[in-house]
Amino acid sequence: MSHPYIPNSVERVKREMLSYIGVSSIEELYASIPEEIRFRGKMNLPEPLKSEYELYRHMREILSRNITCEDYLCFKGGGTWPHYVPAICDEIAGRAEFLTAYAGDPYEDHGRWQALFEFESLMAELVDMDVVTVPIYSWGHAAGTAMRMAHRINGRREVIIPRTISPERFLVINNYVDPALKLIKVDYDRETGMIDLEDLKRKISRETAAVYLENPSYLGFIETGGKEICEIAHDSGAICIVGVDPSSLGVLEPPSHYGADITVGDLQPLGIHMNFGGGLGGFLATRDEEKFIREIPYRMFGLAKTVKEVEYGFGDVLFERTSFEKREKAKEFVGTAAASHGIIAAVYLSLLGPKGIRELGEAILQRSMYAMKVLSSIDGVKAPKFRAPHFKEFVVEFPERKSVEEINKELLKEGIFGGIDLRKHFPELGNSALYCFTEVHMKEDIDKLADALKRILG
Amino acid sequence: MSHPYIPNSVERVKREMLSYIGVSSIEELYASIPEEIRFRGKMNLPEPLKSEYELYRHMREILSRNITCEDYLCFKGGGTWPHYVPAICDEIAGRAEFLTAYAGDPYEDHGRWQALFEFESLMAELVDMDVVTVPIYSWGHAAGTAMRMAHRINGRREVIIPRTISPERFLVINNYVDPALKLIKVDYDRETGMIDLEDLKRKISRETAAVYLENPSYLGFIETGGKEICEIAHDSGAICIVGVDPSSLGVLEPPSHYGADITVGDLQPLGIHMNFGGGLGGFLATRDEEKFIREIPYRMFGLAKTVKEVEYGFGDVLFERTSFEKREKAKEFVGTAAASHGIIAAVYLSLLGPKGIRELGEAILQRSMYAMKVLSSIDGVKAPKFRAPHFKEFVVEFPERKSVEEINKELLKEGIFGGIDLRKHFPELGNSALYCFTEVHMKEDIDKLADALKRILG
Amino acid sequence: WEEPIVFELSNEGERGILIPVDDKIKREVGDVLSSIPEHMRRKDPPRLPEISQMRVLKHYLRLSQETLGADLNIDIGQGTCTMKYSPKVNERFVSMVRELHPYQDEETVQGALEIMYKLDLFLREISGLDRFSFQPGGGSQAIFAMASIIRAYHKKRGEDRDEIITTIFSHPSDAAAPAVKGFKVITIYPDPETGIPDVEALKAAVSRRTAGMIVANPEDTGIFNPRIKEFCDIVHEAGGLCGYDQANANGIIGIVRARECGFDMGFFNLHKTFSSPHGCGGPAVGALGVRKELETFLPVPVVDYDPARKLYYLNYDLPDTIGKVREFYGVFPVVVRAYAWIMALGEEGLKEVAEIAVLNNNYVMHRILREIRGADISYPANKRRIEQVRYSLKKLKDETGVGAEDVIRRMADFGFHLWTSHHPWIIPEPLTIEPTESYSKEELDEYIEALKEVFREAYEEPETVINAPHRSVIHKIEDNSWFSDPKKWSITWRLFLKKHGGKL
Amino acid sequence: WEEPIVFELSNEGERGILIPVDDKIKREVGDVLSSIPEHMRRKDPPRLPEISQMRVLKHYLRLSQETLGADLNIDIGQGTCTMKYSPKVNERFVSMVRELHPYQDEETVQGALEIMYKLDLFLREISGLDRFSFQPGGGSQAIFAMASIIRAYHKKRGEDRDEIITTIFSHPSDAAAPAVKGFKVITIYPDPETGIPDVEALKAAVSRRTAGMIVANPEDTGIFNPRIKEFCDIVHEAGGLCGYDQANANGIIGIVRARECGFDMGFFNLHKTFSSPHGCGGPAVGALGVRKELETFLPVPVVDYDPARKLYYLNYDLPDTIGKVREFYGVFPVVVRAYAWIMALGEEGLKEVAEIAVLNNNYVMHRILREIRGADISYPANKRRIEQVRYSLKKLKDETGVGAEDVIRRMADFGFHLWTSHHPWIIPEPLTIEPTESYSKEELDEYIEALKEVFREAYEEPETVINAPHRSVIHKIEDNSWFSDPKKWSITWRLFLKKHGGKL
Repeated sequence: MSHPYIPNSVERVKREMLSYIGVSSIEELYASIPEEIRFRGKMNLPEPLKSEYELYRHMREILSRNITCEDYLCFKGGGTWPHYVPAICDEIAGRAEFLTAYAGDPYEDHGRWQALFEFESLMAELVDMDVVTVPIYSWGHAAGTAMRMAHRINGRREVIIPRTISPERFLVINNYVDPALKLIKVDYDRETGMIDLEDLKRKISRETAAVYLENPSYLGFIETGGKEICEIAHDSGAICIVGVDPSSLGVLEPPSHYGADITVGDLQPLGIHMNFGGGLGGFLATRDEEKFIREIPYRMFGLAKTVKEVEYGFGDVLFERTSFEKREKAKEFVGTAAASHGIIAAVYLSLLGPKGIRELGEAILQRSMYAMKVLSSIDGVKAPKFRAPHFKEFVVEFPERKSVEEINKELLKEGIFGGIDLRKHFPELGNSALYCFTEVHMKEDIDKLADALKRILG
Repeated sequence: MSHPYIPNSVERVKREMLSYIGVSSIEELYASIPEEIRFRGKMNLPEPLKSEYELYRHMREILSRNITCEDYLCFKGGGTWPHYVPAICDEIAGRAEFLTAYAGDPYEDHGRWQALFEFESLMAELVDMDVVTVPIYSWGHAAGTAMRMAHRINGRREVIIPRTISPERFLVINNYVDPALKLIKVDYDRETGMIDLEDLKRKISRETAAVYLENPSYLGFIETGGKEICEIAHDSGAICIVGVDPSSLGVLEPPSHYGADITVGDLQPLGIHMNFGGGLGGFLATRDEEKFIREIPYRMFGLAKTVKEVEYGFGDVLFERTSFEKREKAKEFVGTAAASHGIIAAVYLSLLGPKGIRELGEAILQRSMYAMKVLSSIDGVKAPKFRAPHFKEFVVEFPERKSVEEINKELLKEGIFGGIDLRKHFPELGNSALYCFTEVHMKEDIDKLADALKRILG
Repeated sequence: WEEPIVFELSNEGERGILIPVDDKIKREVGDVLSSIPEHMRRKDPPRLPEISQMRVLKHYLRLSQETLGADLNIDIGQGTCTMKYSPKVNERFVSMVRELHPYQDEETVQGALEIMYKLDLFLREISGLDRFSFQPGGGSQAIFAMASIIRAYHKKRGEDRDEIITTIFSHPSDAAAPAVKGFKVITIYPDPETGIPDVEALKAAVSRRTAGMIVANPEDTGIFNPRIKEFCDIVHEAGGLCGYDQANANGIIGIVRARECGFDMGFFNLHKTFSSPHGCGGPAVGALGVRKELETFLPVPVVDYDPARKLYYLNYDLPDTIGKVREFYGVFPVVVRAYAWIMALGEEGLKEVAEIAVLNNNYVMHRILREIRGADISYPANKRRIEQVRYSLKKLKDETGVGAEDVIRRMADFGFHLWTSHHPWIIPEPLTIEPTESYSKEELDEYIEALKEVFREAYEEPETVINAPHRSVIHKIEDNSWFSDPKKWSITWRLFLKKHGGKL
Repeated sequence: WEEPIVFELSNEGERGILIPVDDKIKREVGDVLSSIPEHMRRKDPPRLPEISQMRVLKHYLRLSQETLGADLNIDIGQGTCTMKYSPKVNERFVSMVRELHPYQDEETVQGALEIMYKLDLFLREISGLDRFSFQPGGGSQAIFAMASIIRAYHKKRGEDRDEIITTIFSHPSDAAAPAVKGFKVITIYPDPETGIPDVEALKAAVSRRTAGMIVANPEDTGIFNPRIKEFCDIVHEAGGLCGYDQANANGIIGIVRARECGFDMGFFNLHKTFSSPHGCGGPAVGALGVRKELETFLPVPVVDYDPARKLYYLNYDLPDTIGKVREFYGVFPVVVRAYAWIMALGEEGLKEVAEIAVLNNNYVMHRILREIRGADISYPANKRRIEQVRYSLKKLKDETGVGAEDVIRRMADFGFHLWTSHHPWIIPEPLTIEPTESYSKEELDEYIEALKEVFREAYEEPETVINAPHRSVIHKIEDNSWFSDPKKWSITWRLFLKKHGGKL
């Protein structure tokens, strides 16, 4: 019986085609594969669920073993954050045309080019820089590229990064810049979480290719010393790279305003579902300065005119930088990464507009500050741990009598995913967890968390 | 603040437009509405949930108070049946273009016309008749129309219908044909459920406009006497109308083969979700005979050629029949009914093809026969109640010690929606329920039902 | 795309989807076909096409791209029932109620029943009426339900009244549906100057035979009959009931209500004023409301709340019920969308909807009248219009030979839709434009500019318009005999093969 | 559509969506902005456009219609990585995992972990390798991960090897990603007759500096290197590791495996061979598999099953791990689709996929060679091709002046896609066609007919091809200075405004 996914599996058609080709069996078409390496065994795979209904039933059954963040309250962030995804983002992401397009040319896939050009342009406004690339895998990868760009520009081999960086992201960057660059961690102020400027000055040198900082930081505080840090970096000839959560940019200054040469970050907060951590999309922005642009490895879609007047066309700017053109001589490499997340982010930013993005920032600030208020009213709880302004996330320190792990287990029973346990990566912070509050948390949710914690700790 | 759904609610734009019109306020544009009937009060409506997230949260909360037929096992049919809806049916139904189109003309909405023409054409093959109309509200409405057509054709004022007709459908038909026609119920054989041919012969007369029967019947048995019934009808000059469940037509003869002049039925089994009973769509088919076609009140899309060679165009056949053209002089009336369900049914039939529709019929037969086997093995249970061939549904008679109502309450606790309680409408069938089995029920489901019933009755 | 008819894609042996076979069951029951008597078993399989899955998908996706939905288009040329924006988020809610069976135990559908109950409450506020049913599957069926209630009402009172009055610019079904219900229909024409239905004609029409009146207001011309209360009073005095066709209430929600106008019942098309999308022509809901006195006549069931059991339930206990007009309780997804839409807008939002719809309409009318030579409105002496305007291209036709249908076809070349059907053509060469509140000024301007261009062409190069479309999906259909000649009409593919051998 | 750039739709005051404000919270916390120090507070709002919801929707819907997805198109002209049919039902499954957070407790994501675990098992069968990671977000990142493993492997063994060997018809990233990892890249060219990588060149290339080899097979020419095992042996003998670029394994799944060929590791693009849709260029998964000996080098975490606790869990305990190449565990929706796709096909189905892909490709090749004047294949002496063919239009170019890029642009007029980028142009005027198993013979024929027509035009009316497209969404771009001149390039709308005053 012919399979619905394989039209030419119909026997009659197979025979017709074989006869056109002039061979008697498909086997003959594999004649270039020597018998010694041919796989003649049977792959041990489950019996197929050929009818769509059986497949659906099987998948529904297996997926019902998950509990989602719509079933439970989720206060986890740390690189993938719970946000509300507008229905129109899903609608556009799900359009068959966008979903199943690949590397179409500027003519027959004009829509895809325009959408990604608009992504670049909208992000450029958000970070207030002139150049944004087509999206890349993730924040970590984009940060790694920014550091390698710095290295290619100034030839130096060290990058200073904050000790408060996300452990996930650190591992990504660390592998990506190895062996070209060495990462040096700068310490933080135990009171405020901020980068220790004295330590920075100690560690910076003529070998420093770049200084990297994040705003808001992984631990949720706002690095208010951005300007000083960038100045220190620039003074010693280093490039300043800032990683940023774009959902903060309605209320926080974009890094370009305090000295960033390259801004990177993740698109996930901009209308992309968490997808078990699969919702990432890195962005990279810089100035319209050749020195920088020629070192960007990713694709950049640029506007152009066609032979017809008043018609926008699009194409690749400086395509010869890329590995498609230059193989190992290229600036790093480029391939399938996260284009559709870029289109979704474009839809999201178009929906929010300047007022929406500001309201989003305010809404997140309101939730976090309210959460600080009610959580810190619980006996023995310190929220936030750092004396600093925060955005979206902050460290909550619990009394030692119950470990974060135990607390989280008990929260789970109440239908709550508690904050991220920080003890493995930040033992110096004590019995602490990283809590995340966004526009999806209404007062009743935060009160429910506080009530549960009171019971658990009480 | 301007509302996202109302672009021109921006104050500045309002003023611009008012000034163009030359009035000073919107109020002035309502000058034709006299003050005495103006509503100056405040409608007592809830505070709006203006942000999409709050609306989403509210709706999710309220809808979480439902338990769906994916949560529980559903063995209810009776006019809306649980079937598997292929993903592609949802994909096409959800396409923004089809979802939000309305009454487009043959030029800019060519796709809609073609899809509905294809619906007509595919259904024509299924029922093996030459003419099918654009879909109408429901089976009941279509049946009512068929009877009125008969009345207009032969001028008679009575219709004979089976006593085993669905109570829902009966009420629809009854109101629809009133006052033009009188419905006369013909009795059924208590053993087999079939129409009592003797009673039919008694009741048929020169006043009989039409005889109406259903296959499979509401109670699930196959009316095997279709041919004789149609002959009796034709012999006395009446028109024979048969209502049919289209999912049976891969294995059952289409009514046109045993004498039906008009075939009607519901599209819901063809890829349309149950939607709490909102998944209906009536169809009406007949021969390519002017006498019949000119009496059809609904729209019929026909193929045509355009001025460009080899290009299909579409248009309304005999538009002047319709109420759009003729108002009260028309054949009944036509309006917004169930077009998108027609498109979905077209997709469904295109996916299944001749083999799929037959396999569907077989799969349903297999499930029902297996269910008969395991249910009738339970002490005191008679399944099926009627000695007759069945399709998809059959009457199960339970021992009197527990009422169907009690049984269903207990089944509910086990996550099962039991069969439809027949005691209100068919008291003569005793402690009986109408059970439905389709391709969505796998062996484990039917076994689960049987086990639960054993426990409940044991 | 030059997409073939689906039958042309057939390739023997291909499969689009497979049906779940349960082998364990199959082994248990054996050959099930033999359970069907030979003469009832289908012998020749239906000649459906055989197509692999991706190709089926592609076919219907391409047809969708050849369709202009309101989501893609500036759809204001539909008129009389222009679709407004249907918020995408509502589709999420709809997907949550797909797998509800209408006969589930009430405890398991409390969310669904609550939504029906509350939407009823909302519509009571919006209409001033006292109880709603969502059973009618569209406006025409709601009109039929009203006619049925009128019949049942008089029958119960033992009165034999068989005339229904309507106006010529009420929807065609306001005449057609009562006729089906056995009524004689009397149509009131408007004052030729003002376009307002003639009260004197009404007075002449009422009698002891008058069962009721069913009218729209504003009418399809966009004109609001200011003496509507007087109309209702006259009918009431004659002993009739008054039914309000509020299919399109978009210009007046929160501004004027059925109750204050004097109506006994009325209906709203939820797939219109309350934003459910139209799906190419349904399924839909004509939400039918009545005054308290008529509640017992509604189709069964209605949704009620039992405070004792804290349970919403289906109430079948309406002693005078007309029965049913459609199986079950209505097209529930449409009810869900309407509920969500009202919840998103609230009291002020609904009034804003009406006001902006009226503002947009008057803006468009004034632009067309000032800027487009050859276009005029119906009843030009009366410029007061609510949510839409029926225009007349009589002047254009007289001066250029280009008529409404030509303009319509040419607009397709600009990617716009203008609706053909406004029969009978009381207004010569009619076109109706209704902008609703959903379009921005820029979009209205864009539409008007296209219209302007077409009118310019009509004067300067009329052939361009008359032979349109030129760059739409297909070209002009000139041979209408395929729609009227029994020897030619091809309502199905099989008839096309039989009558034309599959050749155009 | 002549759809403007989104900024041009802006209209001050319009809103696309509103953000949930919780008034109760707002009252409690007051002015939150003041919590941010003045110098960190944003003063000028970002100049994003202000657009109402329906218009935003319409804008992106229209752009989608101006894009040809594989769902709409006969997409075989992509080549090297043609998208196959991605079953629509898989999108249902994806929608069920949207709201999972990667740090949820393992007990609450057992379904997700089970799918990852089982897909690992499936891919082991398909490749013969011993353990898979789904972390790489695409093929290039998987190559980078392989290069990272090669580096870590030699480092652990204390060897200082810094050369990676690849072939010219392996993917550009097979050269580029190792270079990023600090390797010197040595490229092997093929035998000029057969197109098969030259084993003598390889022998000459290996040395004590050889860290490894990363190659595709079949290569982008569609030619399978029959001596691949010998290649691996040579590299192994020199002390290097062998990495298999199986991004596109579509012609050989179930036919030949990494293990039997002698590879130590390899990767599959799930968004290709395993049918996840491409989404205009990701997100994606390059599923990375290694032999047992290299398992400890994989990026953390991998998924394991603990029979004692009956629990799937994330295992971070890989002592030699390269760390991570992407945050978290991979693009999970892609994993779900690949799992579902394999479940729908099973062992025989997968082999059928490969066989039909090869059959289709050879059919297309033979038709083109026999019927299209001016088209030839690369390395015409060797007609054995697996799943794709790189063609050469040298003859066409020489005879007519019409080159590959012209043909590509003209194909857009027929609604078809042919991909431009096959740099560097080792094969003159290259085009690559890969039909996959997803298209019917009729569709392949349709594509070939269009190609035939374009070639006919090239000979008879070359200007038509050279000036194409004529009826696609836009017209030809001739002025490429906007892509290379720093004074002109406009990578964002703001640069276009700055450099060109918003004028083309």
